[in-house]
Amino acid sequence: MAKIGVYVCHCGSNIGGVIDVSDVREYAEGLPDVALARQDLFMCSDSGQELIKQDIRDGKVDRVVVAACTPRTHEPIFRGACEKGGLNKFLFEMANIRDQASWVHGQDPEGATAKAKKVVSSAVGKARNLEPLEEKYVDVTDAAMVIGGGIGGITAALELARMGHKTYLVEKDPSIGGRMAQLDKTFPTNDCSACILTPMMVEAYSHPNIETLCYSEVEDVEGYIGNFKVKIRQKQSYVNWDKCTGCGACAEKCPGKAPDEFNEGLSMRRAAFIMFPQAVPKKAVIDMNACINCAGRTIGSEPKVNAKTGNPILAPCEKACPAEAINRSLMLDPNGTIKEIEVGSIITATGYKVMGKENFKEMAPDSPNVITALQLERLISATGPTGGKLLRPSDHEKPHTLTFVSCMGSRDKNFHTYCSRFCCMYMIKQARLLKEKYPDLVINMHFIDIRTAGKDYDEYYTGARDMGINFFKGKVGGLDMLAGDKLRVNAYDMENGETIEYESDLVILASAVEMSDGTTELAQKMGLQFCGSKFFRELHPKLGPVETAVSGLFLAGCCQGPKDIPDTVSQAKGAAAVAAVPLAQGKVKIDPTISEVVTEKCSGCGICEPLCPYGAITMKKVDGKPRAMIAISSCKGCGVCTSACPSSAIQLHGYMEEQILEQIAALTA
Amino acid sequence: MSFTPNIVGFACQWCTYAGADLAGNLRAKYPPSVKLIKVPCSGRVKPEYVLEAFARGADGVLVGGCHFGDCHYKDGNYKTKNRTDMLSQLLEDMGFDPRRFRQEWISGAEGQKFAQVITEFTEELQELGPNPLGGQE
Amino acid sequence: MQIDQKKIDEAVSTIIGYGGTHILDCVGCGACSAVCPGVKAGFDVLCRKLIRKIVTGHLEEIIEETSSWGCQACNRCTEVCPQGVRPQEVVFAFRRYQANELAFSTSSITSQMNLFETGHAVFTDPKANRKKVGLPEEPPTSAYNEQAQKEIQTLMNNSSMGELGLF
Amino acid sequence: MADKVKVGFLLLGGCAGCEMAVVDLSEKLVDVLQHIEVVFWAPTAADVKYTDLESMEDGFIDVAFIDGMVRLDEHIHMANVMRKKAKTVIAFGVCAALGGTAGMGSLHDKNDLFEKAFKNTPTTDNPDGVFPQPQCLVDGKYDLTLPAYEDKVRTLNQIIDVDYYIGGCPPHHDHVAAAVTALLTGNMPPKGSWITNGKAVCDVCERNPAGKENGQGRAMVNQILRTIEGEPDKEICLLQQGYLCFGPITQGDCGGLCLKVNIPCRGCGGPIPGNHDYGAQALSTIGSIIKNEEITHQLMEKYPNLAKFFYRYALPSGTLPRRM
Amino acid sequence: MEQIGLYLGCNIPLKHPDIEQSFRKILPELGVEPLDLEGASCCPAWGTAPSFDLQTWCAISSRNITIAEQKGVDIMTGCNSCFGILSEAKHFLEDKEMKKKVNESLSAINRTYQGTSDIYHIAQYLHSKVGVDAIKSKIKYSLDGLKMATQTGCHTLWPSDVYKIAEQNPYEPTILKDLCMATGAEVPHYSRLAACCGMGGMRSTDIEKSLKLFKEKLISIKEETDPDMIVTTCSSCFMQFDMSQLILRERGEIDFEPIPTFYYTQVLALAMGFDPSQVAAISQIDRSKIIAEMQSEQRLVKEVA
Repeated sequence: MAKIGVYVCHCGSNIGGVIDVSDVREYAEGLPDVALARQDLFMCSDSGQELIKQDIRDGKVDRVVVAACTPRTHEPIFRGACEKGGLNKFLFEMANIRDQASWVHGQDPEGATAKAKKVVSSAVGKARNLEPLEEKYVDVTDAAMVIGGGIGGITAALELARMGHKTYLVEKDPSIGGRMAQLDKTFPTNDCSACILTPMMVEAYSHPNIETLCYSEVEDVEGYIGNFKVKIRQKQSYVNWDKCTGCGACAEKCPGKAPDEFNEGLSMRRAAFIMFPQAVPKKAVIDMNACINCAGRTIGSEPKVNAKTGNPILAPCEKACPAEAINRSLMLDPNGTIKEIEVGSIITATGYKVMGKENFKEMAPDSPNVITALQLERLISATGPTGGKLLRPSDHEKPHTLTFVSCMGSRDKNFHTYCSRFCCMYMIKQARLLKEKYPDLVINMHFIDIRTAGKDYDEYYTGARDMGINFFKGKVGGLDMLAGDKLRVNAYDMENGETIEYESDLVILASAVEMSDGTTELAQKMGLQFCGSKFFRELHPKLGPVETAVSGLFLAGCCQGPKDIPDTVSQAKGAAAVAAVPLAQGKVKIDPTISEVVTEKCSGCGICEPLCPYGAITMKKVDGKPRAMIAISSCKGCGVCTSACPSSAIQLHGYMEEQILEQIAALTA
Repeated sequence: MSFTPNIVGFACQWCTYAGADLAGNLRAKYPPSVKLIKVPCSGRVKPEYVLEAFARGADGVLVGGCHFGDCHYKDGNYKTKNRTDMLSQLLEDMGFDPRRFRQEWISGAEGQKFAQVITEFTEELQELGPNPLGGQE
Repeated sequence: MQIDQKKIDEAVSTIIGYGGTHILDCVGCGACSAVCPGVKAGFDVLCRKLIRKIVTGHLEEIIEETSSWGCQACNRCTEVCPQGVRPQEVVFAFRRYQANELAFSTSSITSQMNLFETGHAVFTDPKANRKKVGLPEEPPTSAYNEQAQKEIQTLMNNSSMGELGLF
Repeated sequence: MADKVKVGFLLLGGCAGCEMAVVDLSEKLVDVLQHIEVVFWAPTAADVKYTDLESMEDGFIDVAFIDGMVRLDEHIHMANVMRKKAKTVIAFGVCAALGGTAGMGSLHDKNDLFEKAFKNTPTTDNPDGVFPQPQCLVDGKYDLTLPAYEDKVRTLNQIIDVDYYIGGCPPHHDHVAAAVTALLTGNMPPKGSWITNGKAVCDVCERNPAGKENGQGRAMVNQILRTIEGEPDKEICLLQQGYLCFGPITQGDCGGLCLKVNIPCRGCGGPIPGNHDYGAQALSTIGSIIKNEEITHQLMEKYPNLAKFFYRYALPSGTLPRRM
Repeated sequence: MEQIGLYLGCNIPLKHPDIEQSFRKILPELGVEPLDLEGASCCPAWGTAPSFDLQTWCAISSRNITIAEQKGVDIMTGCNSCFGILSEAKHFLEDKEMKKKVNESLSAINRTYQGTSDIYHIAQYLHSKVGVDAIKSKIKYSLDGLKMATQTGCHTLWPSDVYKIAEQNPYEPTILKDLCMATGAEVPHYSRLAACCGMGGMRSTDIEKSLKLFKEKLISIKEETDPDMIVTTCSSCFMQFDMSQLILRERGEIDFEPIPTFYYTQVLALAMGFDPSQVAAISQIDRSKIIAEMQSEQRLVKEVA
């Protein structure tokens, strides 16, 4: 018979302030198989843990139940205490009477106490049926993958490489650099973005431990921490990158056109193009959607022959290429090629995109002179469509009055409730750069409120006031399109309590930061989760900001939530540090709370086999009959097979049928 | 308030259980009707457990999982949905009020939603009255 | 300005009770006032400013305020509000508060009487004009339909409006 | 064996098909008869009065096979009497064990059932609406009684203590033979068990796709077909084809007979030991192997009553129905 | 023929029956049979029950809706306020509690609100159910070359979440523009297209403020487009444009002649050849010249056999 010890925590007044802890302890003492019940002010404190250890050492208990906060944070602590006391740590169960009782039922102390008793009884019921489990270890592949080649991904990859780990840097665009490469200058120091980023891009690309896979996307991820098998699709560039020198001759001759993504659609690029002048690697790509197949040179077709000269008629791009990197006679697979790699840990740094202006109906989205802040960034960048001159899109004239509108789609229940966090600062930066360059510009900035938390940030903002930039508190309500491509701004001045109405030449929307395209699919491939805000969910909002629920998978940068460059870089370095842990250790622990087949019970129906999301179940012949087997390193313990198995042959350790039935019985007693 | 219904909740540890914890962090108030049984995935919840809880007199049963596309185990919640859709129908076909059974997708970020779901479910159960099978056996 | 929590709580619960359900969601961004035709025309205690008055507990002080009656109920505010406050509902809740305290222009009592008697808030004898354009003199509305008038009177008499003794 | 084992057969609310399975033992029955003595077999084989059993000494019968579900007050009475008279009671066949198909009657009000059976069927001619009554006076002097109809169907173990269970509708005669052999040799499982090899129909079904050499394995079900739709391929697993076969969930002591004639298993064998609720497990298993929500809803459209579908033979034993 | 419940409101049947007559003339031609909603009352207007008690508002609105429900038809109205009021009431009645309470009130007059009839504005109905092509096919006088400034009115635009049919972009409404263009007219953009005209509660509370707002809008129309006429689908806006231009002119606040203003269906009825003395007979601004122009010989569309 089990000897269960129940330990009820006050958690200071967190629990004790609502729940009658003594009453719960007394109740627990009366439950079957409970050998003793104690209470303590803080069970997670050293002295609290010592209580458990001592009772185990004294042989008073052989199963432990702690009624306290949530197992999601504290189970490892108490399991540790059990282990130190000499008890198999899986003979431990937690009753959540804080997060799911005292904190939420403060209005009803009696109800909360009654509920706490039931929850304790449920935990005791489960504890009665717990079984000791063994942890196993597997070896680790000493390599890492970083998905996303922006400043976050580059930083993380460099850190891992410097620690000596082989690192694959996967980027979906033809060049690394990400959003930061699109920026003109960076706050609060107004460094030139390209000046500080380009050297890092080059260093990452040429680092012996980094293998950069550009124009590539993650196709599939299988496996688990220490042993991920990743399929990467290298998209078809239609240019032989081994030969391409990045001279750009093909782009010069190419007549096909498409909106330039790097310039946020403000200009056109060619079908054959190099992403941007400082691209790393500097390689050309042919965009087949924009390619017009000059001279009938569809991919894989033989060239026509000039009747006079007898020479083959080539497309301008291949003719122009001095390195012979373009050969349209080759039948190149439009799906590209699949490369398989094995890594021990993965960092996701897939960045962000900004919402398009078409989302904001009140903001005259049809006007060419309403642009997003990222578009403005290109408009003022020396590598942008105007060579760095501020010219408004409708007529390429210099604007006189500029309006900045904050919180477009952020802090808005119709779109995103979160604050996009770095818009205030970049708007101020853009305003300052423009005011410096064109002192006669009238710049009006409209904010709900100005958020400049960060080192030297508020000084940057107050400095902008000194420069003569106008700040208004109050959200812009809408824009009217006027003749001459001007816009009428309908705003409100909170301080005065009055409406504001004026004409503006160019309106810049600080639109919300969102997950990059394709991130949802990527998440599904990796089993990652989103929060309500549609960013990747970290393991813990405070204590696990770079880890995820999938062990071995880490986060850096805006894919976890909006953040500026310094924060992204910090997080990337943090992610690199934790991602290196399994690689440095060389082995990882396998959680034993996974499923197992009791072969004697298995009828071999095979129902379980296609259900497993990880392909962990196979049918093996035992005495000539098919019987299910589960690979421990692949199983993640979801229990779908356990529920489906009609022969009761599959057990999920830690969530056994008798354990759950006892919990139900306890809760309905 | 007529009575506090007894709700047995099965909550996947990644989403709904985390959502319930978050409700605590946010100090969201809801009636002490629900008691959660933590499972790794809503796909671990056998329909039999729901029936067992009702047979033992639970006034309501909640199965909480992740939103579609958010399952920690890729598609466990789809399996759950297949089963629970049929289970609701089965309850009705057996002459047991299927409103006592709820399937909800509550993410780990939806603390307020958890509180709201429990509040609404509790109110609905208060309207329905106690489980007619309660107290038997 | 004094902060009196009791007055704040009372003001907020009064407005919520009259249908301004989401008033506490307001973050005061001012977008509603930026688009409000009433504010633009000079009725300034609408939208953001009205909400501020209420959530700071100054409900009684503004009971005679006429701005609320300048609200066009156009709902531009509802459309632009990023927090789902539905400011127009707050304005109307405030109007209901005023009306139930009989703090509104006596001129509007005529409309209530018209509605009660004919079922039309605005009533002018239409016969000549209707005849002129070739329509039957009496429209098929409640104006010439006793049964309909009785129904409306029953509804109004049984409502909380009936208790105000306006008709 | 010195003494012959005294055996009794009692039919409750069934069709006596289970007893036909005993007769179907044919020559094996002859062998068995050397070892057993049938002391009671009613009402199928012998016309007896209640008192014939009631007057037996308690424990007189060594093994009682009780088949049929409990539907009438008479069944309750006779089952209780038999329990006293028999040392070992076997719920014989799926009706006694789980309630059987008649168990679906529990989903209906008994008055409605009477209306249907004695009045509303097209072939019934009963203009006066005469229903069977528990008591009636015939010719003004014969005071006759009929057993009363209970509100719902029950399984044998809901009335009396049952020692063993045998599934099947009826049990396969080979399985009966095996059970009797086990009984005679004393090679019985613990009390309360099912007498079964403990494996699913799939284990003996030649169509079972699992572990097949062709490397295909089992796949998700991507359509739902009723047996009236099309003709199933004779080689391929019926479940895989969309014909909802309960083979995976059902004891395969029958040898997968139905499958051999291209009929999906409907679950008469009863649940595989370890399962507490046949219908709930059937729902769980089928629900898991169905490809997606759309197909699930196809199932719910094609089978409008899931209680009858999943609990065809087992409704009275279900976790919830047995409490209702 | 498609049937629809014609909900008249107050201003149209009582003050501007020529607008009502224009409905009655054009609809059957376009394949729509308007059914009278006998005994329908005020929606009730914003200044009445909605300003006193939410539930009374919903009770009176739902009574009007039940008249259509009994006939098994949807509701169509030409008054923006009625459209807004009825749509919002229907939105409130989606709340189970409110529906229950309102039905308790309605039980005293033997009515039950179900929520089966949808609310349409006549402009939306013409645009989405009848269609621009069907309208074009019925035009007798082409209004080609005439310039129209449109005024949609607030209560079909916002809040877009309560309306059965919403503009693609309520800040840049196009339904009325499409309808006007179907007559052959030109419809230029002006910057205060979606601005409020100042009618309604504002005008009755403070006419000076109302006129200030109106003037701003009017000037935007005049200066930016200089139209031949203003066309609206809101009866209140119609009244503001018809009455207040004269006031501003009289006061010398505008230096141009008042622009003739029509309700859209009047324009359509004229283009379809109906008698102006029936469909466009009542206005303060003299519209005779522009009506004559609209129905002039040379505008006759040649019949295609």
